[in-house]
Amino acid sequence: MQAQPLFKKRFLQSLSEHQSKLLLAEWGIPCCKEELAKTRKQAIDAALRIGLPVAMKACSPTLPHKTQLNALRLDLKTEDEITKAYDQLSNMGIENLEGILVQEMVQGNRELVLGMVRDPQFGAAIMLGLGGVMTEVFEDIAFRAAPFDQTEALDMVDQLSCAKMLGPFRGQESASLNSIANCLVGLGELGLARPEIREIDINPVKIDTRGNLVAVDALVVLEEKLHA
Amino acid sequence: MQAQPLFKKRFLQSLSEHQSKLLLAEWGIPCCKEELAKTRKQAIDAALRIGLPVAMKACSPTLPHKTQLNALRLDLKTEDEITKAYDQLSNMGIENLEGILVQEMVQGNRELVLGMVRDPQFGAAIMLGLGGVMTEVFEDIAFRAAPFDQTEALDMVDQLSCAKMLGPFRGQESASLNSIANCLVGLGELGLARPEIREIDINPVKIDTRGNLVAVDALVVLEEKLHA
Amino acid sequence: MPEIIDATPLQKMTAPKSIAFFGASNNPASMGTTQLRCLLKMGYQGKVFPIHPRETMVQGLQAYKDVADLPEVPDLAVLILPTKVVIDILDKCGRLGIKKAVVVSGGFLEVGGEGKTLQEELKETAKRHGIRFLGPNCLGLVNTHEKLNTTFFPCDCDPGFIGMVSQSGSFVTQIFTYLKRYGLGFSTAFSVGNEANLDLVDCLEHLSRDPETKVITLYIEAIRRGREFIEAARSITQTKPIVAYYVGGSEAGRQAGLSHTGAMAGPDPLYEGIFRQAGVIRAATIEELFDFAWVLGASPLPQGDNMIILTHSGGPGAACADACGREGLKLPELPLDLKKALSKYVPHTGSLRNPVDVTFSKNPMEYFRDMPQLILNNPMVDGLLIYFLLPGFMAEQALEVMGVPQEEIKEKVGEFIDQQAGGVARMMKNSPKPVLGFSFMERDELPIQVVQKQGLPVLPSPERAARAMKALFLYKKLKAKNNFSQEAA
Amino acid sequence: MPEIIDATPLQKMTAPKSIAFFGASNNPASMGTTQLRCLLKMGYQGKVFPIHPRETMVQGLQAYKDVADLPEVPDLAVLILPTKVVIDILDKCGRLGIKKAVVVSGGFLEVGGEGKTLQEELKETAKRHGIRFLGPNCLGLVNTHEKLNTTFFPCDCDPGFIGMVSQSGSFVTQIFTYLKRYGLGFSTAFSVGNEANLDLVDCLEHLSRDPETKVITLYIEAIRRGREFIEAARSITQTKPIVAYYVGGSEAGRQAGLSHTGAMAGPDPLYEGIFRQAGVIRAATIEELFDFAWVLGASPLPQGDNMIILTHSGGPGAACADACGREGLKLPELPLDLKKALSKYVPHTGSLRNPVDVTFSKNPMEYFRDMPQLILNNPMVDGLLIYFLLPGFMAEQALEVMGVPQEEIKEKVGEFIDQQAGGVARMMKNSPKPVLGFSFMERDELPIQVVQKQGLPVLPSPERAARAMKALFLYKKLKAKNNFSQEAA
Repeated sequence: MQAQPLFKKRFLQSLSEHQSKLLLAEWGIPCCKEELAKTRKQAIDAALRIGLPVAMKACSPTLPHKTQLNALRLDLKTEDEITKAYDQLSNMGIENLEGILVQEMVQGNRELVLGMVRDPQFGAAIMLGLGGVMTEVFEDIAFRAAPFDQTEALDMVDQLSCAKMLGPFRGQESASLNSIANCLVGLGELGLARPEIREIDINPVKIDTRGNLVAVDALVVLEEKLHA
Repeated sequence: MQAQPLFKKRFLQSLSEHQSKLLLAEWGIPCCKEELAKTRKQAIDAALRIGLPVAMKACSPTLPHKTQLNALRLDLKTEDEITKAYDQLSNMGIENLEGILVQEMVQGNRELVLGMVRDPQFGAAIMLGLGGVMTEVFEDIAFRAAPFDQTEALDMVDQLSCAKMLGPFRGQESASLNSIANCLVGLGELGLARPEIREIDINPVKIDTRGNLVAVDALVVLEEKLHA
Repeated sequence: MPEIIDATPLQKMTAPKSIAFFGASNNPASMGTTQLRCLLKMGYQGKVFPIHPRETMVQGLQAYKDVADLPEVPDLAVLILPTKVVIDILDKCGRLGIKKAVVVSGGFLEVGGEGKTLQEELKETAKRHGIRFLGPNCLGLVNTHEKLNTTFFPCDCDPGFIGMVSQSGSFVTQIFTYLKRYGLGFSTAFSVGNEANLDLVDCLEHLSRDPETKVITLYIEAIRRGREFIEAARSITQTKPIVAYYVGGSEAGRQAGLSHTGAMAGPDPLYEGIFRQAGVIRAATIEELFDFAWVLGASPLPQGDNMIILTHSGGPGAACADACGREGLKLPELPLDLKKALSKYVPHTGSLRNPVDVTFSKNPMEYFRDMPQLILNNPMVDGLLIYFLLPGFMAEQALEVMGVPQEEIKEKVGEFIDQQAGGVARMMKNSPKPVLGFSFMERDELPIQVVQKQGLPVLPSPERAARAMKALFLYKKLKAKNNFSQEAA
Repeated sequence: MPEIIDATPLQKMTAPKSIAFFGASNNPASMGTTQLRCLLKMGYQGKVFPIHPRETMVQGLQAYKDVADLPEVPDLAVLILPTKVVIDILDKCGRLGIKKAVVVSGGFLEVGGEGKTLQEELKETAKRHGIRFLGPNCLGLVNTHEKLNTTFFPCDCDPGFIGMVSQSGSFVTQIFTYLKRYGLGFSTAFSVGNEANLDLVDCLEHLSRDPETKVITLYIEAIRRGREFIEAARSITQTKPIVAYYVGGSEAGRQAGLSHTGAMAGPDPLYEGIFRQAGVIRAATIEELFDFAWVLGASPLPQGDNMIILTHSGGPGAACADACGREGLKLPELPLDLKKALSKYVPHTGSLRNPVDVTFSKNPMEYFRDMPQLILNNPMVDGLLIYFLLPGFMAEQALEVMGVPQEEIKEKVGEFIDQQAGGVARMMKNSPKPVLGFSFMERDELPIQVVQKQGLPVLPSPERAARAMKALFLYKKLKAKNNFSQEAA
């Protein structure tokens, strides 16, 4: 929760949310529709392309936990609201601001977290868990060491206490377990292929009302500068 | 989840959300600001009195689980949106419609559930638990038999796995444990005083960003007609 | 405190001076015969009057044809008879003036149909004569202090301090050998059967006033008088701990989902809350039921949850520490003064963290007395968990090392062990804080036995010791909560 | 299958024909003396060569001044020596051509500083001579089949089927009496100490090929070769079950919260996942470790999770049912045909639900053989849990009822019990489904002992039986998962 001071002290570096998602998408993680806007107009155009309502966030590699700083606006439905949000987010004095992210609002109230940490004995360890605000409250999580296959990934799902929310749930469709498994396997491959990545957080990964997975926020922390 | 068919089959009766909250408020449960509107204009006036944005819901004693039927609109910010929501909700063909509830949008992402059931051996049994969509997923709940006092009610809070979310949480203030305890004690007294009540659900009770409790939805199920 | 126990209506039942025994004979195939055998075998000191229609002697005792023929009015009647004669016999007992009975016979409410009517008649008969009875469909009771055993299972436990009320006869009987293995025994144990007259709450209240009972255990399938149970238990637990094992929590008991609350109000979470409300410690297994009863009956309560683990073996210490962590007990770093004081006993291969690991102690008294005393005296410490590797052969070895001649070792070893046990006992007496031992050895190893006889519970695994310590702490907490409530009221 | 075990590099260590023993003398205060005593006491059949600088005879064996003086090259060297001479002695062993060693001595990596350098030198010395060694800072190994015991703790277990690799010497030694209580024993158990040369994975691989080892247990504080462990275990568990007890999961191991994932990646959830990935069953306690090992080594696996409980006592049946429920095992209603077939054995006071409760069986063979056979033959049933109330006195009573004269009962009782045990054995042999017994009695009751000797695990409580059955089912599931992965690959 108090990640920022640590972050600065250790001279570690992370990718911005947008950069993180571009990387994750390459490894098969479905991410929400989003565009990085550097002007009001770009923001409005992006919102129209994405479809209203949208969410907007300040995007910076030194801003890993956006909600803490209130650098996030939800459910924006009009040009006015978008313009206002753009101005507010641009003028918060955030360091290394890459721009303002304009994102689709993903419907659905089921949230997972996916992640990676590098363990000294087991290497890239991949995590699946209950996402959203309850992540740390319940710590309902499952780990596996990469590499592993679809079958193993499905067993991670089985291990979760919250697995039952992945069936038909409050009028929403069953989550696609195969997509979850694909994401986990992909994340494992990414972890093995890029040893310079120290940790990955994808939280939340929303399950939309149709049961599809969409990564809504993401953070990639590096050991040192990414040699990409 | 499939409560409605049962409900009809058993010829039980419940209070509408609004009636339920009026009753609960008498017993000290803090409920969200809301008004029952019977015209578009009443809805708009109510929204302005309450403060924008608002939520709107169809209100009927035979509609206990509103989300299932999509009889609920959130985050309405303009007269247009309110009018549109009013029209949609009024024309869903809902039985025994008392009107359209206009409610404040309570900020905060911590949700509890409070409830009452009547046990043949122990009488009015009061429940506290994790609220919101995760209620049935985790069943993180605590029961006590009424009557009990504040101290006992605080022990119910202690019993929950999710108790740690009631401290300072993601930039929000600590929940008022005394208010939670008051609600539980009050609910117990209500259960004892009104044996004609069979079950009570207050879900969610939100903890707003300042740490105050606000009941956002409620359902009172009767054994037979309420002799009020 | 006989005046206290006299005040309970069950005193003549649990400590009868004489018993009318129906249904025993000399036929070994009859259940009644076995039950009378068990009573006599245990060494019951009161008078026993077998009633038998034909026999003149039953198991060496003079038998009577009719209860009306008895030379005196017995305190208690035990009925192990065919269902159809039970009511009539109870009526005769009542007319003679017998006020307490154990109705072992089945065929009443539990079989449904006519049995239901018969049970009502039985209740009515008892009420007419002012008889209080256990059952029907029960095994009666055991009181190790009175050498009273009405069940079919021989009991050779020493007098014990664990009270029991059980809704299954099995846990009153088949557990004797289990308890004996730890040197434990029931003070008084009731099998309540159908609870037609005396129920769980009545027996609970008796045990609360029984001075031999230091802790009460309950085996519960369903509580019938809910509010009365809560009120009685909440009051009793202010002075005497109660541990309950509850197994009725099947999912089948759930209501259909009229509300979310209703959908989740299964009996298990409800009982969980009720127990906590009543100050009752819940055990998850039968083993836990008696582990918890043991320590609650034998140990003072910790004032807080800061525990120290003392060990001379890394693995068992680590296992105990892990279990403490899972139970939410704290294992603080040693305070500096304590660390300093202990350092002279711990070699450099050992550890002065928590667990304190001495790896090897040349002088066992350091480990059994001096170190525990230093630890317990420290104000930061709320309780001690201590590992016992005490096989007899090690004591023999120690004596050999001390130069005791081979031929004297066998006789000296008992003395040596007693000396250690004495050290342990003194160490515990000097502290108001709980000390729990743990070992993979059992009571068949003499050192474990003598330490246990000194009053130190030695649990059979590190994890069970940690959970038992947690039970002590939880009881302390629930008691404080309920006491606070009471004072506020 | 000696050709299989010969293929492992550890064969000469676990079944040596001769041993050079360093550090034993006639002085009872020395650890080495105790260890040699244990070896001889167990009845090791190979040659033992004590090496001692001064003594000519050690514990009745001819001693040698120097390893170079030995009449042959021993298969194994055991070193219980002061740290400073260890490297030199190992070098001498190497020069003689000894290829396996157990280095009991401490003072290496575990003490830090210079010890770290010494350990590197020790490794280097071994490497030079091609020596594989256990330790340093370990207790060595035990093999009940070879009557080999290098530890300081006497082992009198019968030859057993449980393999063990332990990062604490305690669980190789202090557990002997515990295992013996259940009639169990280690096939081969390793105390791995600092793992300077042979580590957990090496020993695991040896046990996987050891034909006497039916199940492998692990006590783990930290796995050093992570990926190798996963790959080895995942392959081994396709044919031989592994149970692990892991206690390293302290919260202190967590990283600071750079990410949510990092904040939650404590060692405990990570190991939890690793075990599942590797097909390893995790035990929550030491008791579970050996309960699970027992049933995994002795029972076939259930094809599904539909269990039947057979009891003649309501309480223990209910406790087992409750525990099954909590473990997620299913207790289906009896299929109608089974209900009908069983009905003749169950009186109206009993129950034909699940648990099946016979309350009382006149003919024990019905309960021990006929009913279980009917249950196991039903295709809907995946496994059976059966309660055993088998005190010897009941057998005596049964004989009395059958009309056996008093004076013959004592001698007939053994025969009677054997007959029952035979029934149980036949019943199990006729079914490929798991049967687990449970009882509050232990092996000191003859009937429990003979049933266990027939190969039926009788767990000491209903809950432990339920958890053990769950372990069988979980192993079946994890094995199927990993097999599926393998085939897909």
